[in-house]
Amino acid sequence: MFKDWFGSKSKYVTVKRQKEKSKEKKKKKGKGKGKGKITDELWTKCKNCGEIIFNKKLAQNLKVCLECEYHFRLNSQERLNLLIDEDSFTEFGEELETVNPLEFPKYESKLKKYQEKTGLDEAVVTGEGQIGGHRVAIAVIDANFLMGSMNSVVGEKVTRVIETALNEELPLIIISGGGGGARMYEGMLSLMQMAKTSAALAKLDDAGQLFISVLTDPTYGGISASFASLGDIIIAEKEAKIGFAGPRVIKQTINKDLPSGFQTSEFQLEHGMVDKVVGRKEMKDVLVRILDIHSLRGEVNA
Amino acid sequence: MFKDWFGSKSKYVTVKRQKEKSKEKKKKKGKGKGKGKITDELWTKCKNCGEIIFNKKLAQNLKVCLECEYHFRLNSQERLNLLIDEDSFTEFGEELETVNPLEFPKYESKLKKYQEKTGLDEAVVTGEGQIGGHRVAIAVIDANFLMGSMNSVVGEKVTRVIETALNEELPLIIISGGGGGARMYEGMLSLMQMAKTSAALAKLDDAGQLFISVLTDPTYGGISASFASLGDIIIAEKEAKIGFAGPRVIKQTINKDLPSGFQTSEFQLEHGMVDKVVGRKEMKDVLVRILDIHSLRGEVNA
Amino acid sequence: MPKDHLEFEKPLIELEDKIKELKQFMQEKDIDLTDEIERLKEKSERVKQEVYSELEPWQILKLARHAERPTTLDYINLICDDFIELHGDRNYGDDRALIGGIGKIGDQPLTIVGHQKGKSTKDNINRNFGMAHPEGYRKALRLMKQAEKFNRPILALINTPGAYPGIEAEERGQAEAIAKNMMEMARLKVPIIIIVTGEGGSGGALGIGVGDKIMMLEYTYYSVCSPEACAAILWKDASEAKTAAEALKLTAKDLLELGIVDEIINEPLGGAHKAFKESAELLKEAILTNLQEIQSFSISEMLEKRYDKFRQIGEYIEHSRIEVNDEQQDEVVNE
Amino acid sequence: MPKDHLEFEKPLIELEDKIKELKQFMQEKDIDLTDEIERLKEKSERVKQEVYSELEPWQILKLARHAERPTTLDYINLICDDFIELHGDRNYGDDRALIGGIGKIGDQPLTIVGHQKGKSTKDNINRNFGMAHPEGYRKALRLMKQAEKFNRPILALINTPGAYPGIEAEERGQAEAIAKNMMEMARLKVPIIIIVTGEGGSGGALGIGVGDKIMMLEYTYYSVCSPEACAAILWKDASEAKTAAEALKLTAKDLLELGIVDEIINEPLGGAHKAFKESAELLKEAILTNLQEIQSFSISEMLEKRYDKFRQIGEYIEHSRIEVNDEQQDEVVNE
Ligand SMILES: [Zn+2]
Ligand SMILES: [Zn+2]
Repeated sequence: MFKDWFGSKSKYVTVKRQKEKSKEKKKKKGKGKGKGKITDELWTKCKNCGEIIFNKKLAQNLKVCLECEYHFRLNSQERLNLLIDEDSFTEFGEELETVNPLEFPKYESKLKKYQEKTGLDEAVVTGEGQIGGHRVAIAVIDANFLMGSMNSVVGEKVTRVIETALNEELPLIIISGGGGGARMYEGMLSLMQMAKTSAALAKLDDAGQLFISVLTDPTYGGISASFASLGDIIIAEKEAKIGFAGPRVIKQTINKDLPSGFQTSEFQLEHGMVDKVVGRKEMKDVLVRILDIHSLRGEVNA
Repeated sequence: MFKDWFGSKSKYVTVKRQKEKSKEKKKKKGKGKGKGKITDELWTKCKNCGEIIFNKKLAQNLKVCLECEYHFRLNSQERLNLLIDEDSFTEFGEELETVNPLEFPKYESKLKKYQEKTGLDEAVVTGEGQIGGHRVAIAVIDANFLMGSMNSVVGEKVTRVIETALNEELPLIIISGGGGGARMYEGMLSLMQMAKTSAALAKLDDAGQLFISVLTDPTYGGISASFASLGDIIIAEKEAKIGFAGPRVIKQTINKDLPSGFQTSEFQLEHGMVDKVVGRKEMKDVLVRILDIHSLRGEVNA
Repeated sequence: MPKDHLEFEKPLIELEDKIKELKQFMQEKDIDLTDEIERLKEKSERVKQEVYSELEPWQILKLARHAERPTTLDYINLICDDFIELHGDRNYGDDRALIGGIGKIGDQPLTIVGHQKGKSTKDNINRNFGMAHPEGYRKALRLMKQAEKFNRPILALINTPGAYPGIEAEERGQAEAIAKNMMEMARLKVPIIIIVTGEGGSGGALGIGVGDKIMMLEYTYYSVCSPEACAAILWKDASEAKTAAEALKLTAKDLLELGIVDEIINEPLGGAHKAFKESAELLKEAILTNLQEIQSFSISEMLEKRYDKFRQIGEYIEHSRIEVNDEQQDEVVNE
Repeated sequence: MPKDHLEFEKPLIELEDKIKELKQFMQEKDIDLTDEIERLKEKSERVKQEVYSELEPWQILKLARHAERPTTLDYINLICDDFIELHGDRNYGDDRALIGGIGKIGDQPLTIVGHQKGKSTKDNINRNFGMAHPEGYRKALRLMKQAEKFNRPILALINTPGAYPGIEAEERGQAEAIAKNMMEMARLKVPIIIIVTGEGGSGGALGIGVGDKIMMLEYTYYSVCSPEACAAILWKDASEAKTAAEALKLTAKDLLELGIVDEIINEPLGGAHKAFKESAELLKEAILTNLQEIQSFSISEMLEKRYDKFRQIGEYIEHSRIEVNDEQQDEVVNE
């Protein structure tokens, strides 16, 4: 589905996909639920410093505020643009369609709404591509789709990309950015995707393969409490919000205000949960360096 | 050397051993460095509650204060009496003699003094015996000998008892009670016994064998930072003091008073470092139950 | 009537009270009311059957949360011939909301971990209402890895409203602790039996919830989130919790149908809290039977089955793949 | 003269200052002092050789603690072609006093862990003067186990006065963390090279100190306890630290003789703090040479050698065993 934008040779598309996927249209439709919302087609006001920034300039600056370095959220396509070498991406798993297994009220309409809004089928995009010349299997959770929550299809796609990494001996990179945790509409089927993906990662680990988990804003709940926390190396993008329980729930439970800086990338670094906090502009470089070192095997014992 | 007291068939004695080893004599000579010192041959004043207790009664009560349950320290022989089935103990390692490898000033005289005072050659007694009918390899650190500090011989004897456990497939029990850490007089040779014993325990662990570490008052420094902390199951005797750095050093460093209950068995339980705090009277029973469960292998997978 | 009885238990309690009353009356006044009493007993039995055969999800949820329900330690003490609780994560602390230890049923050694709720308000505060912190999950993992070392099967008893959502839990990595446990439990080389004995609260439950067999007691639930939270988020109205409980498909029966749960363990009529011993017997039987079944496989078969069990969970439509060729977009090949 | 110079460095510094002075004078006044300068240079060289060839343990200890000595990160940056610092123990926190990460020397990937001291007072407070908490040792273990997963050799750079003796360190299990590391390092299936680059402070050093080769830079120490503490305890007089330093046999030379250390890495004349690059070169060479040697063994040989290395440490007299027969006490058999 990113074929046009990336010019890559995506081999599989589903039959049913007939939706409009214009990038421009999406931006217009974007409700701007996240912070730093796009207020105008041409200009964006920074949620952090209030600066009004020309959209083109913001995009050129990788959606990092030119004034205060605030990191606006990226969607999955922008994220792939940022990280994957040009013309090297092939998408997987487009053949999976979300259903309403519990016949949960209003689920279908929600799905439809988000599919139209984002141009995505589901909250994750998976595929393979190259990063600095290193072939990798990659998944990107898109927070714009139902808060990037995990359901049957998201779990299945993530599991399949893990299996691809395993079978083709590729390093695995998962970019998490899901604030929705396990998706309620699919009940326990969603919850169990946490176990399913974690079990698949156990196999990858047993095989001695590399998994880099990249946490972007926001990473919570069922995403953070499964694959996102299981990277050999865990990188958090600057200023992202990362945690298990959402701040509102915690506030309600403890009946106190939360400390400033709570659940930020920097907080997670201080508390030993992530290996590194990396600004968006350095992200690709850091990944390439990690992949470089892991591609070396040096002398092994005789 | 406990031959007489236990009536067991100790097979090896060294040639040189000619010292007096009267139990009575030792008690008289005891300087009572520890808490709850013996003030008189017949009576003991409890350090904790001040109660004056008839020594015979105190001994009958396993050296637990009849008034306040304060646990007086046991020496290695008393500890073995408490835990090992009658007539089942055989001592190991008597053939090792401590030397003064660094020619450290006054070391020989110190050694001699403690050998005379305790009737022991060194700060550990090792051997094999039965606990509730289960054959075990066992080591007991004796805090009365140079504060139960670890030197070449202690490290070697502990390593050998680990190797016996490994070779004869016996559960291993080490009763730690050493406040002296690694013994300064043997410098780095002492420190490295931490690594040596830990490495031996890695082998025992790889072999899937059980190691129960029992911590008694006091367990500090090089003892606590090696084998004492490496038990599959770690039992602390009630009210023992257990830690890495001694309270005086910590006080000096942080320049503050230490909280009450700091570094007690109960503190270690609360902080997740020990599996169980057990009173002296229940100690043997708990060990037997653990050994029982571990002796069962139940059905294994086909 | 004690406060702890649930709404739908009322008619039963009333009948039972009346029976008692008549019995006393008969004794005191020396009047023969045997027939009357017998009739009432039959009625009571009938009503019970009726009430408990058609419980709604919301009612089951209430039973699952019942304050008098047997706790993990209650079951352990009733099931095991010996049990030694072991403490601590060897890192930070000992979590009293998630306990563990080693024990035996007959000659079968077991490592048991489970959420522990309190019996009283004070006890519940001590147990944090069965909501574990990261150190609880890490203690469980430590004990389970030890079980693997000694080739000892693992029993995990789930009964938690969820993992604790607090500042300290976040600071010490609640997400990491739960994730790690799932990954490790997926590959532990010993049989693992999971039983939901009360509340199966989301990730907090799943943190000790990966194994060879997942069973649920009859009146328990296992859910992606609490119906109250679900209602508040989706219906913007917490009073819609009943509707949410319905929609979430969280009962043992629903989850058996969805293929997530392997077996339902019956409870005595009226619920486990009415008959501790009988419940424990049923639990014990289920444990031993399933353990025997799991042990009939080799370790690699067991692990494969465990993996497959979780691997197949999820419902979706898989469209046939269409190969798109850049030059000939029309050439369509079904795989 | 900067404050950071040591007592025995004084004559050298004075000579060097004089040479500088003369040079400047020569330039300014246009007088030829070449011979004079040359003579002084020779003398300086001679004095240096003399001073540094007969340093006492106490002086070596001072050099090992020198504030300007290269830190772990200094060495890493000079040695590695790339290095990425990785943080956190995945449990509690990130210890800045014990750092770690992955890097490469040429095409040789490495996992590196090491104590990190500060460069200034502020930096030193941030680094806790290189005294690690349990989370530091646990981070190191996490990274080392990862190294094992990826078959990457490990380099541990020791430079610590000791593990931090504080309330929180005790609460989080300082003893457990150090003990665990030793046990795990003894069996990690990748080459481990240990180098003491400054202070080798007791258990705090040993917590990352088990490996295939233990090397020490020339002007470093490794000791069961600080000479100051030793003097205070044994001589009841901290000013006897010099005597203690002598008695403890803590220098590289002593420890090589005792069979605890495998190799001494020379430092540039005057000490590592006088020539960072040169020191790093010497370190790098030692690392690569030793790595090559270790890698010439199979993994099982390597592990056996590593075990034997520690197994044989310790000095004592072993008497021949005498079998005592209860009936015939006189019958003595030498084994
Ligand atoms: Zn801004
Ligand atoms: Zn008393």
